[in-house]
Amino acid sequence: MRAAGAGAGGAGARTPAAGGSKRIEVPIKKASGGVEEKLHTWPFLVRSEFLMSILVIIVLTVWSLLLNAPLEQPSNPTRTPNPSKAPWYFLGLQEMLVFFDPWYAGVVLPCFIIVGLMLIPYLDINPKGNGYYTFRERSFEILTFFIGFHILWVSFIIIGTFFRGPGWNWFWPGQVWDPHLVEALTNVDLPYMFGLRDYLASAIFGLAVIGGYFVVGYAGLYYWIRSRPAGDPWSAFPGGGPEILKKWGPVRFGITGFLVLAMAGVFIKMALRHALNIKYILVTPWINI
Amino acid sequence: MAKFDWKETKRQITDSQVWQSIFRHGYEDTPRNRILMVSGNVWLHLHPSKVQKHAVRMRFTWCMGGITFLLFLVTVVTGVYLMFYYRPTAEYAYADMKYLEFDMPFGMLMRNMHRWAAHGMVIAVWLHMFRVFMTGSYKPPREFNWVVGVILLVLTLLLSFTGYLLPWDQLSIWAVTVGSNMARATPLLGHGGPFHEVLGVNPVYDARAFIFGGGEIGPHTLLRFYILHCIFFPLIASLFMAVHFWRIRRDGMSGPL
Amino acid sequence: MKKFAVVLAACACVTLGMTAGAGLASAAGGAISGTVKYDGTAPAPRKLEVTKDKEVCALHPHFEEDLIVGSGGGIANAVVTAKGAKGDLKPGEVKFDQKGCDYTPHVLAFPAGSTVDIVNSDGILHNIHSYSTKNPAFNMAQPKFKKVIQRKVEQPEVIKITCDAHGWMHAWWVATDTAYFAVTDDKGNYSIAGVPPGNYEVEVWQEKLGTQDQKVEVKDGATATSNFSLKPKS
Amino acid sequence: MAGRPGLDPTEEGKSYSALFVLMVAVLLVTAVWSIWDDSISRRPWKEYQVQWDRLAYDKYMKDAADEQKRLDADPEYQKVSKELAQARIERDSGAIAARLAAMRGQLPDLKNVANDKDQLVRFTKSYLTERWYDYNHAIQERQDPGPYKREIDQLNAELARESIVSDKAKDNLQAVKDQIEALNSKVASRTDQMKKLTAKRDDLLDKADTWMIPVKFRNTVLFRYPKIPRIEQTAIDDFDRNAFDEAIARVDRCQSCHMGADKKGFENAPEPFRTHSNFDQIILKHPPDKLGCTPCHDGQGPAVSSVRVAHGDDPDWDSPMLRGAKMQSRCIKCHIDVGSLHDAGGKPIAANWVEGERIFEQTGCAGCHLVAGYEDIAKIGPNLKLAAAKLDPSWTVRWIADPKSFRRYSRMPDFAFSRAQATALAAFILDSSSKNSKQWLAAHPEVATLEADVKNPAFVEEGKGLFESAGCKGCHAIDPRQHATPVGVVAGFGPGRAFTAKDFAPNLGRIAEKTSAAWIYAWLKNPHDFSPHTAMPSLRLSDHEAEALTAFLMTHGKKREFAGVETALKNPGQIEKGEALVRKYGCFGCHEIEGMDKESRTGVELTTFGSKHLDELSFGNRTQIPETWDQWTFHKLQSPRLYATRDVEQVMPRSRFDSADIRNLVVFLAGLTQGTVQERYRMPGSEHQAQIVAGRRMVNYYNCVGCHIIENRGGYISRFYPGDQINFAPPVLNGEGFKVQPEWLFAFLQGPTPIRPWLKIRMPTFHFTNAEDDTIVNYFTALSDLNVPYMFIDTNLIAPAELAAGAKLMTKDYFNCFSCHQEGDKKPEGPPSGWAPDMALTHQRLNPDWVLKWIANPSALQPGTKMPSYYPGGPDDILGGNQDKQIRALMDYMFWFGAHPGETLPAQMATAPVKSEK
Repeated sequence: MRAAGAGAGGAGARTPAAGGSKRIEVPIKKASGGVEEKLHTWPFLVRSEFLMSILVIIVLTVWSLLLNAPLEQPSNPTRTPNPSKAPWYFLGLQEMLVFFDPWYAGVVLPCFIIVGLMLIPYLDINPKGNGYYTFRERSFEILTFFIGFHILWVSFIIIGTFFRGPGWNWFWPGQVWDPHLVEALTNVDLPYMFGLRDYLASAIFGLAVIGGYFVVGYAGLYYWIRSRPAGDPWSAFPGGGPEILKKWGPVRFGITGFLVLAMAGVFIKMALRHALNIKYILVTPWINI
Repeated sequence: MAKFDWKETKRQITDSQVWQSIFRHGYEDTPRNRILMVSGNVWLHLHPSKVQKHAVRMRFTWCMGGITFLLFLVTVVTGVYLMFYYRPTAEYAYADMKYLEFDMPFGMLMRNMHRWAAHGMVIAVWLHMFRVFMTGSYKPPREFNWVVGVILLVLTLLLSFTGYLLPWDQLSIWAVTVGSNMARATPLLGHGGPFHEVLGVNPVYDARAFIFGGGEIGPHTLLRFYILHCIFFPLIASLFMAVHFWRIRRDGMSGPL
Repeated sequence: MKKFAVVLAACACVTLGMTAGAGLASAAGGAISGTVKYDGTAPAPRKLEVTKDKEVCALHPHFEEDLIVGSGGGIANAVVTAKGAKGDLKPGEVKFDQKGCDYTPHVLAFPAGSTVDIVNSDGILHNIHSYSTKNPAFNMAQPKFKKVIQRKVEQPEVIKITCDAHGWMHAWWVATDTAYFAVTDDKGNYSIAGVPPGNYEVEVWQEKLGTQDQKVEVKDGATATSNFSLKPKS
Repeated sequence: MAGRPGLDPTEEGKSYSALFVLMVAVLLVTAVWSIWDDSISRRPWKEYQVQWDRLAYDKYMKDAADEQKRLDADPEYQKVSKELAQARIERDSGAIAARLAAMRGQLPDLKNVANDKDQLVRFTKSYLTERWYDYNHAIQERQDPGPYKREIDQLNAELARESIVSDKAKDNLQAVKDQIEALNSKVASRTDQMKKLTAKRDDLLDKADTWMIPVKFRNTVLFRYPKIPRIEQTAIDDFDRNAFDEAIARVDRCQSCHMGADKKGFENAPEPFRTHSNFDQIILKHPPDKLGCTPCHDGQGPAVSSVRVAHGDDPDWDSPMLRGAKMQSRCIKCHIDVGSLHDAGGKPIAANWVEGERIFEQTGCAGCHLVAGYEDIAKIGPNLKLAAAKLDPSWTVRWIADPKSFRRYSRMPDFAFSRAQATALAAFILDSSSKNSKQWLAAHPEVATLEADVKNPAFVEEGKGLFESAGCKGCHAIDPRQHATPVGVVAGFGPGRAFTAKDFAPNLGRIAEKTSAAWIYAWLKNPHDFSPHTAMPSLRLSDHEAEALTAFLMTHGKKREFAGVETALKNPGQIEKGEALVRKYGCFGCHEIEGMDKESRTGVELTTFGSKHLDELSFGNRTQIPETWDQWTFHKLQSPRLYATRDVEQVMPRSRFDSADIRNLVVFLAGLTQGTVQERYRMPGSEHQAQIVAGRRMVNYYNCVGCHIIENRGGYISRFYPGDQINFAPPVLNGEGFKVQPEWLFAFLQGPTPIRPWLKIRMPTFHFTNAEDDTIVNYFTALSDLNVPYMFIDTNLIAPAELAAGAKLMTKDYFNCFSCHQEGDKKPEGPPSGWAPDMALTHQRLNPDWVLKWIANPSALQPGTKMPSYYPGGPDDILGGNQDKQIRALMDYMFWFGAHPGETLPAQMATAPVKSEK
């Protein structure tokens, strides 16, 4: 139990290797006496697994003895409870409904999430950090994942479970869930804010804003990566920004950029809603964003 | 009276034909036997016979993949138990839940374990994914196993979601209604989504109706979800799990090489 | 052990007490006597009009009998009972007559369980209408051909009796829950004999003036006196 | 191990044994805990059943001991037990015992021989069957059956031989058995007798054994153990329908703990073991093994995990157990006629519900709130289509602004209108009715002498007499502090209780302030002419009487005008405003208003109000009110606009109900729930029940109970007839359906004819339609549960001897009937307080069956009546002293002389057979 994890910690022990070798050699403390690094699965792995299984079963049983699974009134499609909540693991998506229309929050965004998750191994060409814990060598990936997973997914589930009451209104813990709570509705659309009143102009304006966001975003990402200096100790690529971009290629860059910008868009939309009461940016007769 | 000889008695027992027919040979702790133990056992051979040292460390693996699988097995076992007493029709479903709770031996415990294990499985999958990301274990050559893992994540959520409806109480149908209402807004395919006119979908013939098995949530949905929950998704998930485990066995635990 | 002794002692006491009680009951006992007087000026008796069957009923004048005050101020037809006096009720048969369209006696007292022989001496149709609540109420025709009706009164109660055929006729039956009672005579005197010694509440009941209580102690062989003075109800 | 090649010494050295042992120990504890949890914590009913077993055992054992005591004192038991003992001694001693022993010794051998012989016979028969099969088979297979036939013959011969032997063996055995039985017969017969005597005790002991099961060894009980607990449940198939309109079963397990509910004899046991109250009415008629418990009690039927959950006091269960009077709200689910449900003591079972329903109907709730089943209730307020012809304009404004200050007990609720709103409303009402009013006034020219007569004190005095005696006081009070017929509970005066029950009909204490003499006169003469749907009947007043009554009424109240009212009421703006207010507040719910006949109700539909969820009930800003359905409803009825907020306006008026009224209303409203009970679980709704419900509603609407006692309710006017005067009060109508002939009742209601002409009070004419009249007649016959209410006696078929006997019985020497009863026009002697109706009316008015019962025992039909019962046995010298025949003769004679007025008894009538037909 005590032996230091092979990859964990020990930042000083690790230096970026020179050259473009595919696998990065990390010095591992070898046991003396030429003993093999591998252990027999039986009994070493199996016994931990077995102990863990017992522990999990105990915890689960005790938990089940103490807390009953909920069973409410018989189903009645004519009597809508307030609030009606999706299963807790989908509450992040339900929270998105505050900021986006259902087609985006409930369909497009989940698709982005699933596809984006699947694409991670193909977009992440950083050769370092395979098989050990490191933040330094993968700061960008980890930060992105952190924002996406912890903030957008987990914290929104917590919000949806504990802070959202009747009418999907915000309630602090301890506050009574009053089904009659009224909140002032003062949201406006972005084009309207800029004085645009007819549909076509609004649509063009909205498209322009969104298009502009992507253009600026891509450009910013591009120049930010490019500006990475050569020999940056945080980067696995000694050539710096230009090398990263070259290895990455335009397709990976394009997809990554889109996904990152889409994720950032969620934050921007939330900020706009909370700070400026903006409802939609793009307003068309068919879709609103 | 002869003195009782414990060792002699033990020998007599282990030498008896009955004992030998069951255990065949004694266990001798040799490296060969250790490997045989793993490769010769239908359950254990999911593991490689030897693993890297760090793969045994809880601090590295968090044990989350194993816990997910364990919880899956728990839901399977308790789920089968519940299936004995549960009838997926609107007339009986809710009443059967009540009987399960109040009447069946260990019914309430089994239901609780099933439900909490299901919730725990969702959390365990997420933590597993988080751990895998943090150790960069999706990197080559394990890219595809990550993709399989994402599919398993989606299947886990679907398993849980379809099971959510089965108690047939207010919580069930409204959670499922809210969850499925998203499908109504699917562009092109949902009758509430953008451009639905293009394909001419309507409330009884669109993406949500496909999920519900009809225009509204109702008894038909219950049966549909029951079959998805008990047969379809577990089968699919098992297939992907097999692939997932097999890849781990072949590729080994990730780790610095 | 100590506890057991206490219980034993208690039992012994109870047993002794019971024997003592039985002894008292079997003695000859004392008597209660006295007078019931009217406190106020006696009203003149109201004459009743005979509207029916005059050939029988109007043979003598009828007066209201709800308050008859004798010369000395004594009230007739008041019932005095020694409440709570234990002893055999000795129910028997009592006679209650309808004669000349009057009830005799006007107040009939008897121990509960007695049988009343209702006699029709008039030879015309009367009906006996009882306004009882504890005993079954009855309203029976008593035609000429039936001279006697028997009616058992099981429960102690004060019962009003009327004749619906002759509206002026009314009387009272007092079924007592004790064997020790008396009805005052014309002068308001009464006497109850053979009362077991002890402390009693003596109650007087009069149909118009209500009830009054007095405490009295009865000693073996002696006569206790209990005089009442009833005021008109305001 | 450390030295082994290829093994990691650090890893090899670690041992997880301690951890492993610990884990396994915890797992074991958890497993034991699970079992404990499942079999004990979650199944508290087991403990209750064990308690019950002891309780029931003790009770039955005690009962058995009591029974044994009774038996010990029973001389017959003593006799039989003595004889039994004697018989046993005789049997078990001397020569008889020796003989018995000898014969019993023979028995085994005889049995064996008989069995052996019998076995031979059976085997042979079996072979025979086989051979017969072979024989048939051979024929069917077209082979030669000959050999089989031969074998069959052979076997038959064998069988005959063996049968003789076997029968003989059996006979031998039976002979010995018979002898034993004969010797034993005395004991056996006494034992049988004994069993009959001790049947009750043995039954009690058996019952005791079912709860505490004895473990016996040679007839001695070693110990007893409680019956193994088991869930006692009733599944009621297809009782409910779920939200998808599918029939679902209901499962009740209440009796798993309430073990004694369906067993008599546990009336004093502690809960949950007590016998159900009202056992005969409720448990015997609603067997819990068929209907369960929750159909009446609510609660969570299938739950047995804890008392709280089983009683449904669980946020996740919608129907918590009903407590107290609210339980009455479930009767209506299966019974049409809840009002007639009584317990064994004659006490109404659902009194609160019934009263709540009546308040709901009679205070006009249904005018604004739609409730299925109560849609057709007539509007309770006066017709305002002719308002201008009746009302004083100033009064109208004052009235609308504050009805209660004019009439303390008015049924008109308080809308809290401002003076300005009241003016606008009055303007609209007077304006909308002005056209009709002009027409009506033109058709009713004022009586010329009226004005002068009204001021005539003699007329006033006469009117007063009429008002007192004609029956006005059955419905109307004139003392402003009195009720005539109350609607709701009369709570009396006191702080905060000033306005409680409502008057059914307006208090007339200030009538002259409201309207004119001309209108009163026209109204008294013919109320229906002014308002076709009014409940006010016509008293058939002569012009003179009507004038006198008008004069009397005009002394009550004084006109009070205030300036400018006329112009304000003519203002078109006001009229328009008034119309809007009428629509908003739904005045047309109770009043007929010109041009508003088709408006729909303004209130919320209440058909399923009882199943409303808390989240459907807004408490507004009332945080101090506990959040329950009961509390919300109670306070809503007490102060209807309590929950209004800035955004939620509430228009419901305040009726100032007494809290007792509100509680009754709450019980009624609680019964308005979703979902109906399947037909097969409902009390079959007979025609009678529907007739009773319809009739009762009509009787309430026309306030028949103001004067008459019907179904033991009403007769409010009788308090004006104290003591001896009670004979002058209107008759009690309990049992009227059995008493009178329906044709007579029908005709009487159409046009009443006097039965007791000496009474001053008169039965008014209600102008019933034939249908309404039928409803009432059917109501009375249904209440008396008569199926064929038509009856007829052919008086020509009565035997003369019988008539003569009847006539004789009526004479002075016997029952002297005419001492009280009117005989044609001849009045009886004495004052009218002792008079009784004319017997000549009997033949067309009364039911002969009723007359028979009435003569025999009048008090049974009408407690407190002055009519004496027939003298038991009757006179010996008439009709052989047979009471039934005498009563029949009295009845027949009564019918005869009614049908043959003025005839004397024919001296020589042909001796016809006694025959009377119904």
